[in-house]
Amino acid sequence: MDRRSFIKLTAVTGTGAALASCGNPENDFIRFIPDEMIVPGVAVWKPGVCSLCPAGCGLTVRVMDADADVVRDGQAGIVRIAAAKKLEGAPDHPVNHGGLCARGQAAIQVTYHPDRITQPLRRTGERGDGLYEAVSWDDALAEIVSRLDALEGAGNQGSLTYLTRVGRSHRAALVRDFLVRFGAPPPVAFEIFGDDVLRRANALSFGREQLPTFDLANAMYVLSFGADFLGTWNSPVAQNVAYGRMRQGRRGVRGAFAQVESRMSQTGASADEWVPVRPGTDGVLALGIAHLLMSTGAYPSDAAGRAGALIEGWAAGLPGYAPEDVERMTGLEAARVEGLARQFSDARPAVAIVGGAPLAHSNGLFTALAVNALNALVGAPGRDGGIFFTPQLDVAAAVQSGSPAQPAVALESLVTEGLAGGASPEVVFVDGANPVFTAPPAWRVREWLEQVPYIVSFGHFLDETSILADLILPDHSSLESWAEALPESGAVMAVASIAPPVMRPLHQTRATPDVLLEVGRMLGTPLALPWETFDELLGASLAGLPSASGSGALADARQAGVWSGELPAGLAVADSADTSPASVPVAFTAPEFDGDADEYPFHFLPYSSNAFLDGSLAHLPWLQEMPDPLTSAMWSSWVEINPVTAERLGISAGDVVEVTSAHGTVRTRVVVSPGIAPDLVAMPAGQGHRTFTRYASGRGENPVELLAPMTDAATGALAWAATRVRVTRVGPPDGRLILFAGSLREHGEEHR
Amino acid sequence: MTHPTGQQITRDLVRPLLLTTWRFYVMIALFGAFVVAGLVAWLSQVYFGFGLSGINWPVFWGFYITNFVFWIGISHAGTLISAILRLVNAGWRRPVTRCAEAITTFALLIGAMFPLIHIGRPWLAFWLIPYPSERLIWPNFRSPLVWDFFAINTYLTGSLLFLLLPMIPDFAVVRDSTTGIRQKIYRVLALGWRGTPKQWHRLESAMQIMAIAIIPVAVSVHTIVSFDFSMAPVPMWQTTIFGPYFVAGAIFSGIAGLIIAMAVLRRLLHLEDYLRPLHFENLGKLMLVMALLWGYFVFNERLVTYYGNGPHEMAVFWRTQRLSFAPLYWTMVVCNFVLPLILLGIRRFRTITGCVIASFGVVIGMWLERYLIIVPSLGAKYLPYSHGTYTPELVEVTITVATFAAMCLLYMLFAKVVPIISIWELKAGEHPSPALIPPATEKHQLGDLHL
Amino acid sequence: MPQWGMAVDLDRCTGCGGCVVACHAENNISTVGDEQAAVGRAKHWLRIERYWEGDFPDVRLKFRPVMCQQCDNAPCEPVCPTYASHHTDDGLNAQVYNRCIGTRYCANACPYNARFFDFFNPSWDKPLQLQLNPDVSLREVGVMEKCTFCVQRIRAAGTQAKAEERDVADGEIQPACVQSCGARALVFGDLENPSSEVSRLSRSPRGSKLLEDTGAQPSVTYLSRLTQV
Amino acid sequence: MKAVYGLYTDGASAQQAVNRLRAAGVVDADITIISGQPMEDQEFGHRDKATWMWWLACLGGLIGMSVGFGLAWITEMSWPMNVGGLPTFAWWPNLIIIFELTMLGSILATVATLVVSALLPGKGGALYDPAVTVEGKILVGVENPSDDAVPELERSLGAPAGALVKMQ
Repeated sequence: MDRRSFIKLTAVTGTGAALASCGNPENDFIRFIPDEMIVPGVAVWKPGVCSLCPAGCGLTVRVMDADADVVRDGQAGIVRIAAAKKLEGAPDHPVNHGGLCARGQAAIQVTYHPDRITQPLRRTGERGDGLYEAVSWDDALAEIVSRLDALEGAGNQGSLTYLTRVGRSHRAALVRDFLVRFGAPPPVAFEIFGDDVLRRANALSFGREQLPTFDLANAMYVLSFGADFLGTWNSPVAQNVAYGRMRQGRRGVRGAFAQVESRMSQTGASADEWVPVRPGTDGVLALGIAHLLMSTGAYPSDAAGRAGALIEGWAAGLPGYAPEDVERMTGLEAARVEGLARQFSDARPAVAIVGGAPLAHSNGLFTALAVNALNALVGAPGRDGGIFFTPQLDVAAAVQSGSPAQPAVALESLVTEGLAGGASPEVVFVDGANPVFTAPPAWRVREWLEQVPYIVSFGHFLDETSILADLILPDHSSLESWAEALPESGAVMAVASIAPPVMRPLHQTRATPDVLLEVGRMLGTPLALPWETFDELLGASLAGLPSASGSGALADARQAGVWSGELPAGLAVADSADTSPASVPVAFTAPEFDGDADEYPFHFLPYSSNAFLDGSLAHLPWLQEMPDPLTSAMWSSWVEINPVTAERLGISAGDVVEVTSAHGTVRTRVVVSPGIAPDLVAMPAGQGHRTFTRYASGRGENPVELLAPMTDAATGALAWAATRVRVTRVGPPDGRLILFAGSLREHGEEHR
Repeated sequence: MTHPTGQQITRDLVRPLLLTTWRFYVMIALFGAFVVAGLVAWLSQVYFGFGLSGINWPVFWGFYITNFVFWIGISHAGTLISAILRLVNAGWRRPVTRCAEAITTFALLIGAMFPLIHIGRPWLAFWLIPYPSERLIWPNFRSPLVWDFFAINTYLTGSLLFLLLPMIPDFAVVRDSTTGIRQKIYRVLALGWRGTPKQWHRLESAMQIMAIAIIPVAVSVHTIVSFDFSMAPVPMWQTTIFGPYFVAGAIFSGIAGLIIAMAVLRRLLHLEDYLRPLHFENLGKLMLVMALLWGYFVFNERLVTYYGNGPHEMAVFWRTQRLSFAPLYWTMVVCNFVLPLILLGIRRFRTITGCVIASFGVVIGMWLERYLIIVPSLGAKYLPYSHGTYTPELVEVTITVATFAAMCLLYMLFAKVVPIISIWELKAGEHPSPALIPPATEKHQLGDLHL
Repeated sequence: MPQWGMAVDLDRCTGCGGCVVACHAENNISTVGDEQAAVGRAKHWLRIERYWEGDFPDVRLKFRPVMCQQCDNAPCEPVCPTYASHHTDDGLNAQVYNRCIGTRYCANACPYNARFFDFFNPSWDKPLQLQLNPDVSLREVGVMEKCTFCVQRIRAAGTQAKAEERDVADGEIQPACVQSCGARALVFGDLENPSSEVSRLSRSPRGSKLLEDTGAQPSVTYLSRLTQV
Repeated sequence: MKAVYGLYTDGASAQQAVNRLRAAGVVDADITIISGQPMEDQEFGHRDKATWMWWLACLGGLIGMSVGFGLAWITEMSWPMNVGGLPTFAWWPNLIIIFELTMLGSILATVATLVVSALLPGKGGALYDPAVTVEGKILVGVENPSDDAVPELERSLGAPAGALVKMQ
């Protein structure tokens, strides 16, 4: 057999996986495609921006040729396109430094999702039926324009409501500008696990209404109060990068880490010390530590400055927070309080983090302010190993046309008012938000929306909210359009993640910013937005920023996917004007819970799922099949119960139970978990969608359905951890809890 | 008890070939239906994907390999028993040898099918054969599965020939007893057999050599089957005792299978004069010995593991002794040890009925033994995170049942075309002097266990 | 000839699962769906094992990413009758999908349960197939598959280096899991090169091999998680 | 073909017939004996006992052994594959292959010897009577006797009690 025919034969045997072609080629066993015959598709790497959460991580997108089935003008056919193949963290990005979380990796499935809405749709059936007909973009835009013109004709511009998601970006600025120019109120952003309490506290303590950035990489001791900062909270990839450096990134030095929470989160699992406290008392522990620090004299009380002044009794050294008092209130032994305080003072620099459940109580603002004061006491703000506030580009100032931020309207008050017969919107735009799913049923968001005469959705998918829409104008995916974010945290320097489209649109979709611009132009009274397209806005915004290469900040960003650096004076968001201490210093008030303790014996803790966050990612099959970090569950939802509690209730692993609050009941399956307090039950958010593509619909249960409409007293933010529930066993395992792990104990479970 | 004469032997043993009742067709149809069901199950598994079975991560072997080992084990019934008894010239062997050898051949055929059913891409199974392909890709001779391939092929060839050779004179008998097309067929099958002293000598020499050759092959086959397990670093698999343990277990289950087959033939073909209580009694004693040997091996295996106290081994150990697999495990011990000891050890129970009941117990117990070797170990292999379990699906159960039906079907068809007792051997045993056939008297019994 | 190896720093790993999805994305691993996952057929070439220790409130959870350990004396290799599983010169356990007949013996022999089986022909709901990596072959029903250390990336980097007439630099090759890990818990490289980061980490006193006593001589070193409180 | 033969009900009569034939000058090679079972307890049953079969079986075994060794050696050396750190040509596993092929060789050699030496229709060999199998008779006869010897042969064959002499 000559070499040529040998090669032909071997080429047939395979492509891909695994063989050496080193050494003597004749000795290679099966040579897949011989070197000289390789005609690989040429991979191109393009920058991108992850749009699944507000963290604004930079992407490197691998793009290669592919044959796609597409429909263009009613004609189906196969077109060779440059298709995104894989998303990776951009190596030089100041936020994620090359890392990318599971959710970011799966973001590519948004673009290629089989259930994506491929073209504009107009509702034909009853609301919620999901019956739609295809319409052309021209007809769709004409319809919106006529609706908005009608509002204007009636002088009722204020009744246009724009529901969107949290996150800082040029797109958000454009939307705001659009609304303000039209005469509508600013967009309503609602996020169940939002951080409004912390932003408010930071504004009060430090004059910055934004989430902080932690310099974990240089910290020697990290004390986190409930913040799942390695999992889902704030800027998780940036925090993971820094955490890795804190642990093993410095020669001979290893930072220590303690986590205060009563249900072990993925972050808590990495802690050296795990500190369970009673729900809603985290602030007490923070002040107990502050009390001990001040009592040693090493930390004078005035070191905390304005953050300390917000706490009642601070100047006097917090006399009511002696370790014994802390033990009484939090349930944590005084000795451990002292131990935590000792470490917090000995290991310098130390930093405290607060976020998540501790702030989702009726006393959330107090807790945030208490931890802020503790940070201020040890001088963490602005110091290496401490906390920073990422400078924020002021888009309105940068484009000299945008409208300044206005106080946002809370969804809850809007809905309550509308249902009470007050002002109710005539037209609602839904853009990336799904409040029907994420807001507590007690708010009756769906009922409110059903009253709205005209709803437009810009979403990629039919979900619980967009299925109520009368018109659906599907957006491009973030790979098909300009993707950008202005990360609120995650880097010490200002960052603008900006990337041009990496591929042509797969479907007949349009980028929502461009749609808004076009609608603005088409209105009877054009809005006079100064940009033809969204990228013009970006260009205008970045024009004033310094460029490292000299060819302009936008050109730099197009190249690298990110602009980062010092913001010129006047383009940064200023510190909060409110620099005076709050009029009344706050003190600990016992958290209030919805539900009678006898009837509903357990605290209920919903938490942001590692895979799906609040549920907005439940439609991605990779994330559905990714084992949960603590339980190894896939494609499921569950409730976590302490083993002792489970035994007392006669419940064993996998049993079907009903979790009942005063506001609802869900039937789900039990995971018996040692990492949860006996008086607490926890449930991941994300599943329980009624309508959300083939992968998420009808799967699992949504813990939000149990939540009481409790709020933090001071800020009005939803106190999502303040509901009490009872748990009753319904039956044996029904096979719907799918676990990847055979056993979660390394030793001895079989020996019982 | 009178011994039948030569003519009577011929008449009695050729009769089943010539007389066929409706019962035969009904049973053929019944077993055939099961076999067809198994075939449909297998084809659908090939067509729809291997996932129809209950195999999963990490229990990658299940019913199919259990059945493979089980049937290869059953196959040791025959050849080994008949070869050993032939070599030691045990006269009472004569009526049972062909029954046993037929079991061997059919069980091997069925057993050898299971690797094919079991693998993910059966259409590529020919890659196990060392043929000079154009890519010069040979099989890996370091793989126990290739050893299996060679061993089973040798054993199947040997057993088939061992079964066929002594059938030649009997084909001549049938040839001479029939007419028409049937005679023509048997004339071909008889290969020109006449019965000259030279032919008899050659045949007997050949049988001697075959008997000597087949015994080490049989031992090697089940040792190699045990190597399939003991070559992999799986808890409770990697043990040197598996070779002899498997061989003993194979003979054990083989005898049980033989006893059942003989009892059925005796009843259906009215062979009460030939398959006498003596044969059951002697085979029962042999099975009793094997039960004791089996108990000895199991005790060894368990005790050593218990004292070794390796964490991974103990995970499997407790799984079978106390936890999820304990009910099956103790059923196996009762079937394989307690039941045979009572029924075969106490002389009063060692009747044909007693032997058959014990044999059914052993067949079930030995099937469970293979299952309990495979599944608990694979399901609790090292890292507990990857532990798992296994539940068979319909396709596996169907195929398993179908193979038992296939065994019955093959056996029935075989008994229909071949005298199930070797006529010439029986005559040769009877002819020289009836004394050579040990009468079923007390003093000839091989020594009773008085429990 | 380089000997590829990996170091997993358990002190850095936070169990986030980024590597798990990155592996799916890079290697065309199909999702099996809920029904198949329920019978234990989910394919995760890389999984993050998690183990509870102790009871509330003194409870700890350990994470341990487990992928094919690319053993030097791999138990999976000699048992394969068709050489579908064999050892390459640069220390990888190659799995030749086209040579696999699906005896699943290698999966039994693997002490780490790092091998997965295609119980059905993998399928992707259109147009999800557009995400498939053309450098990695799709597997047919009845084939074993497992972590390859992203051999396609190793080969691509080798070809690139060869074309530029140089050696592959340390850190130039990053399997998808290593690439995605924000905490840098995973480090990949040449164990033969004493100055590479992976060989430095592999010599760490914190290092150990998983199931060392099975004699498989894995190429993955686990650096133990420290505790200091 | 013609033949003259006698059918006997027991071995002693057949032996007597054989002895008489010998006395009549018929050499052993011309005497055909056919029985429905081996006749080990009579002298005539021990004819043609010598055989090379054992040696041929050994030879077959040797050939099988060589094939086994060669197969293992040549295939493993032609594509040296590293699996699990085992030697390319590993004796322990290859001994198994060699053993199995050795046994296969000897089994096949034995059967081949049997078929070639005893079963394939040889010279003459047409003298037969179904009474041998059906009635259990023993046949002693002479094939292709010269015509003038027939009476003598008939007399010899008919001498034992119960003999039934036939011509064919």
